Amino acid sequence: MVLRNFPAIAFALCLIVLGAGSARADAYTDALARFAADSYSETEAAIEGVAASGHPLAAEVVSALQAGRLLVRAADRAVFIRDPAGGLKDARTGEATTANAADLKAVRLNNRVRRAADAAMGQLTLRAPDPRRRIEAAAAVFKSRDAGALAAIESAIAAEQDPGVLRAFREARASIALAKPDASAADQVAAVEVLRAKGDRDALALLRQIPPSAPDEVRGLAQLAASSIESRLALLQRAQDVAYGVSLGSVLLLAAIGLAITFGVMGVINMAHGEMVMLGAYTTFMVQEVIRTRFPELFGASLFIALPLAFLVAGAVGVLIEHSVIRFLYGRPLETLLATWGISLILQQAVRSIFGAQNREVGTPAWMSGSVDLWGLTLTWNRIVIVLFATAVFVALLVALKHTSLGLQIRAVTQNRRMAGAMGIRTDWVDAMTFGLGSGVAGIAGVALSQIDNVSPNLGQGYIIDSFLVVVFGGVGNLWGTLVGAMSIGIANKLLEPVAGAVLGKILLLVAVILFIQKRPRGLFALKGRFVEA
Amino acid sequence: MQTTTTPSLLYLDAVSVVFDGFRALNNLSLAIDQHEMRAIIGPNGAGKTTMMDVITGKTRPTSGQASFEGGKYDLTKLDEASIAQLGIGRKFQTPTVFEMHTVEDNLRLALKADRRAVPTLFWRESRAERERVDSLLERIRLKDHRARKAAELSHGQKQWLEIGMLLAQEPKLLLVDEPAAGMTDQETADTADLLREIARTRAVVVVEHDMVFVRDLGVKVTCLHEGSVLAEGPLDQVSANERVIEVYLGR
Amino acid sequence: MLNVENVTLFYGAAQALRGVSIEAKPGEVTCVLGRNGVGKSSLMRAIVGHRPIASGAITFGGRDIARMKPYERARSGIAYVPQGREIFPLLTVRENLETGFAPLKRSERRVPDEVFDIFPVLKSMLNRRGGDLSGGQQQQLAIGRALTTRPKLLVLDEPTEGIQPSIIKDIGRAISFLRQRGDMAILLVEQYFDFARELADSFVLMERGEIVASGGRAELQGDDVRRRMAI
Amino acid sequence: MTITRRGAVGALAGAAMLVGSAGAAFAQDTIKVGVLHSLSGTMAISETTLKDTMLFLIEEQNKKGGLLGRKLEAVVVDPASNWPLFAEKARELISQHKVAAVFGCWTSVSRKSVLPVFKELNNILFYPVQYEGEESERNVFYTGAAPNQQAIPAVDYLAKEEKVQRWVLAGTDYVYPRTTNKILEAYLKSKGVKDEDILINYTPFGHADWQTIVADIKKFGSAGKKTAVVSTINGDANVPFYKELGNQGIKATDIPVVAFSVGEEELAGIDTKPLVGHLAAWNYFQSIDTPANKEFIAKWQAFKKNPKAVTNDPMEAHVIGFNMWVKAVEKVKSTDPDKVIDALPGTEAPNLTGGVSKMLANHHITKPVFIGEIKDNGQFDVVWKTEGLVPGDAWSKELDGSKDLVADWVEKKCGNFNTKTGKCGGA
Amino acid sequence: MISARLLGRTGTIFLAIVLAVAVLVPMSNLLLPVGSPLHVPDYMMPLLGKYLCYALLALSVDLVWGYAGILSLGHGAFFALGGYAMGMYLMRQIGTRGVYANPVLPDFMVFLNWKELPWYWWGFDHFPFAALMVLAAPGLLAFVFGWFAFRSRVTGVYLSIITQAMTFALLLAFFRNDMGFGGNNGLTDFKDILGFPVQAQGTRAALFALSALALAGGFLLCRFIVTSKLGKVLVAIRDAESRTRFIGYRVENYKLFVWTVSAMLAGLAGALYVPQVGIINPSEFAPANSIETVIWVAVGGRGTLAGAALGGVVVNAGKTWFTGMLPELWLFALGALFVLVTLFLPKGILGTFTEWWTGRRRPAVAEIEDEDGVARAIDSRGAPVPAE
Repeated sequence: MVLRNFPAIAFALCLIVLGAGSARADAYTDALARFAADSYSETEAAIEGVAASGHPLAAEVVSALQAGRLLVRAADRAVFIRDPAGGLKDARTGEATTANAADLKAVRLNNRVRRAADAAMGQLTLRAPDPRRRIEAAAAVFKSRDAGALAAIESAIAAEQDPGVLRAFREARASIALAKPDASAADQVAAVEVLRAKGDRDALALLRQIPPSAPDEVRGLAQLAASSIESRLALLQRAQDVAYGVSLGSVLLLAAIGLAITFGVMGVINMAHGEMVMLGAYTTFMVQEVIRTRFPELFGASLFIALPLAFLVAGAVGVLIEHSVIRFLYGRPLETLLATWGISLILQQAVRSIFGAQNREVGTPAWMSGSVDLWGLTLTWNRIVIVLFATAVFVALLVALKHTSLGLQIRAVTQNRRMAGAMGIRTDWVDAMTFGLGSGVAGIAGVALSQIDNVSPNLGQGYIIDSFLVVVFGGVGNLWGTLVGAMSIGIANKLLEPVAGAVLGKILLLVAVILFIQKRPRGLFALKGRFVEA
Repeated sequence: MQTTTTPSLLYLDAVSVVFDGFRALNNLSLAIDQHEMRAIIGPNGAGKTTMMDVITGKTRPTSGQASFEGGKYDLTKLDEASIAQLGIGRKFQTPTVFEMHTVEDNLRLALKADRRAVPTLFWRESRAERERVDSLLERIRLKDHRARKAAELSHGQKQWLEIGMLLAQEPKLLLVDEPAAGMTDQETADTADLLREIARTRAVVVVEHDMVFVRDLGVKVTCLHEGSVLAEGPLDQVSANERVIEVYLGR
Repeated sequence: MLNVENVTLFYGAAQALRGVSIEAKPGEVTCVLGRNGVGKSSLMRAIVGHRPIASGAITFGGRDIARMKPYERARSGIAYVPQGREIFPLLTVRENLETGFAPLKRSERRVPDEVFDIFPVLKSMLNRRGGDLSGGQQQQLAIGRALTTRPKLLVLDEPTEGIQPSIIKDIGRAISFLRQRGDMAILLVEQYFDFARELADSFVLMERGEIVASGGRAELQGDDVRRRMAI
Repeated sequence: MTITRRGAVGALAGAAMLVGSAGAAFAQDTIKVGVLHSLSGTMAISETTLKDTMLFLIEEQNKKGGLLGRKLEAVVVDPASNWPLFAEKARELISQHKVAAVFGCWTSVSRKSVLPVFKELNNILFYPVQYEGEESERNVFYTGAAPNQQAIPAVDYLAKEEKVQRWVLAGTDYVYPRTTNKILEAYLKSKGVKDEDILINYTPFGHADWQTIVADIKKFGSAGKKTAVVSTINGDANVPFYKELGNQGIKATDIPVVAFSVGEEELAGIDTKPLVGHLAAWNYFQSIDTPANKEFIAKWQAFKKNPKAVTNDPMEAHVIGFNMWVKAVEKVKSTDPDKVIDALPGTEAPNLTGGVSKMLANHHITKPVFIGEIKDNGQFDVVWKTEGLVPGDAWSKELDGSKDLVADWVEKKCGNFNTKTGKCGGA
Repeated sequence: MISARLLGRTGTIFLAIVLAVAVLVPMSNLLLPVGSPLHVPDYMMPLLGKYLCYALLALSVDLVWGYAGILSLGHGAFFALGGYAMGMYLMRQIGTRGVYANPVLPDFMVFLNWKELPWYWWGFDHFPFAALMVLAAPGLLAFVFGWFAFRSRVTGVYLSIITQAMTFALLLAFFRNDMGFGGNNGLTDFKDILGFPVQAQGTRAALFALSALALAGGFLLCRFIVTSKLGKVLVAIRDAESRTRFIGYRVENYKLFVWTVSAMLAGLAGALYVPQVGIINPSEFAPANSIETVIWVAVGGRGTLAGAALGGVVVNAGKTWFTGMLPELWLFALGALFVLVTLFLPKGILGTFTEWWTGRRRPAVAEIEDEDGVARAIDSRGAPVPAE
């Protein structure tokens, strides 16, 4: 018994011997030991202790914990840090050491622990050399509203030069001041002002939650600030709806634009269009699989590699379909509906047989992840990229059709196949290329859609109805119509959704499109003027 | 023109039609009397077909008036079916008959009768109607082809069938667009005879390029250009017109 | 240049051509006359490849083209101005002309100046849509479009049908200009006898899918042919 | 030594061949087991794995010598995610193929569609998916979780461990989310949560554009109180939902999402790094470290010839259900449905997480409840579990319509016995 | 009055088969012993009944598509509405036998805490009212939809796509639990129809016979319409719509008439379908279902009525067989069937057969129709109307 407790006793003795001078170091080691308890509350306490100790290793310990690299040895409650390269060091001393990997267990995390770790990191990195880290730290403190961090913030503010970081620090201080019952009225008034300037939803939440104990003056000011933020946010909400609408519109545009060619230009009611999109998405998956196993460093470029491949794969399948089935059906558009429906069943089942029915993981490269904050508007990078990409595809297609000789030949063939042949245009080749182009474009749409949707054999089915609706709404045979159609449907949908809900909004939109077609029976951009029927 | 005193059958007053900024008809005025036959000539794009579209209700004029039977009916307010039921029949430039129907069914469908859906559903052919179909078949010389599908007829036969369908409607006014197109000289002459015969009992407006044919008809001629009337009168007078020679006939 | 020998052609069970033979030579206008429905257009379709022939031979510049696809024939130098013009309605005049680039080498891809010399009206309308032109202008465009391919044989199917008299005259002038240039064979299908009479160097007259008369310019001047076309 | 061993191997192989040919000879005399899972259409994503699970279980059982001395034979049909076709195929399995029991269905509507068929033709259905409860039928055995075995423990965990005060109940608009949310709403209110602190949101099937809803959640969550999302979003719609969550930067530390329909299979289609810390409540996780589970996973991956093949909760439900059925059949030495139905309640079968599940009189089973946090490798880290096993309730105690109902097929022979009126047959 | 002209030869054969089936199949099921080779097993009855309902649906699609040139990609909506009307009646017949034993409210309303029956459920406990609604609900929807669409001259692919939008909107609407139609689960667990238990073999036989009679009746009605002068006007509209107007026919009225009749036939098919399959749920509104219906018609032979019905039976029987025999591969087989029929039997099974049968005597002169006639019905390029 005694022997077993020996290390602890020795440890205690040490503490006494070392005395008050090393009290902080003792608090640190004390706190460290609590990590070994394998209990979330103990871990939380350990984090707080480590952070409060001010020990030079504190930040490293907490960040290792966040990354799952903080290990404990249950036998002697020793704590180790594994650096990203795999080396071990003793958390107490920071010295490199070795231990039997089998004895070590990573300290477990849950959300509560993560939050504590975030807050602690905030305090610990207020003085970090990298200004971005300091802003993150300030944000963490802002969120935690931990009065204990006030002193640290104050001294950080005094030392700070960077105006951006300074603002973040002041906001953090304001959040603490408002939450603290014993803060002075002057501090709180200043805090309200800072938050009013911050002007976002977090600030609003803080202003709303001013405790009733606060002086009336502060409460009144906070009320005013809150309502000014609210009206700003309401405006922002509309902007956000429109932005989301544009983003949804871009998705619709991407999904529909290939159809605008195979259906709009060629007149093939291509029910297998969605499957072309699906093929593009699966190509992305395959590319990423190869990259993951062979060239992990290329992951960021995976989509760029996938784009041409998806175009080729879907385009080649399109050419194959055209050559084996569709070319026998020109002039019989209804029958293309039948045949392409059959083809879509076959393609779906083929993909299901090869890749399985389950979703496949398509990763998002780092440069497409996360979001950007524009005047309080949160726009996710993948959506922004998709909007840009859709625009690029649209422009490229427009140019290809308007200003290349293939484009001219495509238009000639679709307007009058026989005459085009008599002009020396290789109609069968142009047909195959046109269908291939439409399919290929659907394929690259699949690359983009793999970033926001399931990659499963059913992927295409989800887009086919919307795609036809967009093309028809915009006016068959007109790329601009497809663009405007996609955008109007996207934006209308997103403006309706907050009012009516997702389901009812969509129903209303469909009814609106039906009614609209009554007004313009040939779509938004119906071809007008004097034509001689080709 | 003194249209106010003698009520004309068809009266177009300052009709304009604008498509996308393009003026297909420009302040066109025209009056056709009862039992009158009129030939309309003019270069392509002069607005001949658009004029027919306005009369038959296919196109709504941007401005101007179109009335029928001395102002009794405002054609700009009626749809194609009502106008047809008033008694205006139209023959298209390219013959449009119901190709999947037999020749006699084509005529049967065109026969003047109750056009409402339910009576049509329960319609049974009466003796008078059968006789009328027979006499029409005789007149358009398709008696031997009565049971054939219209699709199997030759171009000229289709033209005649279409005229037969017009007659079956018993219209007060016939609009005939290039009846001689694609016909031989003999057929052209026969067609002119047929139209003259028809014009004894009703008004006929003929659009035609074939000057021989127009001469054969021997009626008043209106030359259209850029959507309005360029010249009007007997053929000799019109074909002597400087402007007509310049824009249409050529030197 | 073009030799059509003993060609027969069917639509389903109906025979449209019965052993038709004609010939077209450079610098000459060969006229195919006949009433409606006697097989003139079928003959043209057989030549440009829109209908397969059942028997007989079609050679062009010594090559057998009877089994070629329409675009291959166009690439070997046959240009077609079809009945009804068949302009691409949604393409601009310029684009309509440029569809004729398909058989050409990259370096030759431009519209020959003579097109605009013959039909100056096209030059002023380059950016108008083909469908917006009047029928006469479309006919001129159709001929210009055919000339863009630098053909050795120009096949014109009833270029006067439905065209106002002033433009018929323009077209007639254009055809004689091309004939005088001498490097092109011209095959003209007509029902408009007076027009044909002025232009033809030789003619064939068709009835019920057969050639019933043929001859040179002189034979065409008599009343015989006109009478046969009228019956 | 080596020689004998070789001989042994040879003899074994010979024996195996003999057994094999005997199997062929007695092919008529197999026990047929129906597998009624969609292999095409929208539900194929979830259900094909269960079809494979059944094939695997039957193969394993046959390796052990089959059942009652006979081989088991799987009869697989494809109801193609088409609900009337489920009924048609169920009828085909029972009437034409004379199966002894059927393992199948995923959605409630498919179960509802086949119910009359099972009642009419008196056969047995094992239903392996968590569902809304409010049902207990004589011919159906529910091996998935009832709401009290999944939803309520999850909410308890969030309230206690994460101090959540504000709740978003987001679901697909169909019966399971509706009912679950109704139960949760009643439960939360009974715990003092105010109306304005609950946001309920429904979306259509296959909803793909989550921008607005995720933004709304963010907005709702920024009111100062700790907020969590309880997600009953179904199937495919989860992938775009989680992608949007990740991209809009909603971290589990800010607004945790606990899902009842997201398991290892669904996560296999998503990059989980941005989702670490979000939660799921299930009765089984692949990451649970027990010998039984390890063995099962190894065999399963060998069967699938895919070392990455994942396992999930409904699969475990089939494992338990199948083993219970085998035991019941062995007990009564017959596959006669009536006998098996009577024998099943009380039957116990070990689950894969170290406990022993028991079929209850209400045809639901006892299960442990786990809360798992999503890890960056697509697996779950169990952060909480119930003490012991929770018995499944057929009828929710939180709902007015059903609080007085109990199901008891042993004593009362009734699926909806009203304890108030003492009568069988509902409220 | 059934004259030879009304039926035609194919029609006579078809009607004879349907009527024979109506009598013989139930008899063989009820009267012959189970072991007999001619015995129709119990499980086949609802299956065959389902095919007949699909055949009637296909017939209704062929009436508008084959004869009036209106390609509906939303006929499933009418079918489902008829089905729901019947389903509502059947739900109300459950009475206190539901799990919550509520005498008025169906189970799904009880557990979603509905307190009283919504107004649109009133009257459905009476069979005559429900029977009326079976025809009236789809008829009314078709009338309103058609009145707008045909008056505005929405044609071709534009019309097809808005019919698809219509059924899709209804799909979403019926999914909503707040609509009061049982949401995704739909209506199920039926007990009685007109006092007879739906699961009883006798009821099944009666339902089967009724379905066959409905198919026969629907066929006669369609034949009556298409052989009348109105039918000729429809074909005229299909082939040359504007010509028909210039002759004085108000095209929209004709289309509206046949469209509404067709929707009511589809509704009737749905109503007979529901008690036989035992469930009606929103997935019946899925656009894919409507597209498939069009495919049945095409496979059987567009514009042949009997062929359309045949297509409905053949494709669905194939589906049943494939999903059982080749559960993992059946989509390949079905997909290939559609492609092959399109390529090699462009006029469908019956169309090709009759062509072959009559073709031996009379050479086909169908060249023209090939390029213009069929294609005109759906003007997919949106070819502009010549204005001058």
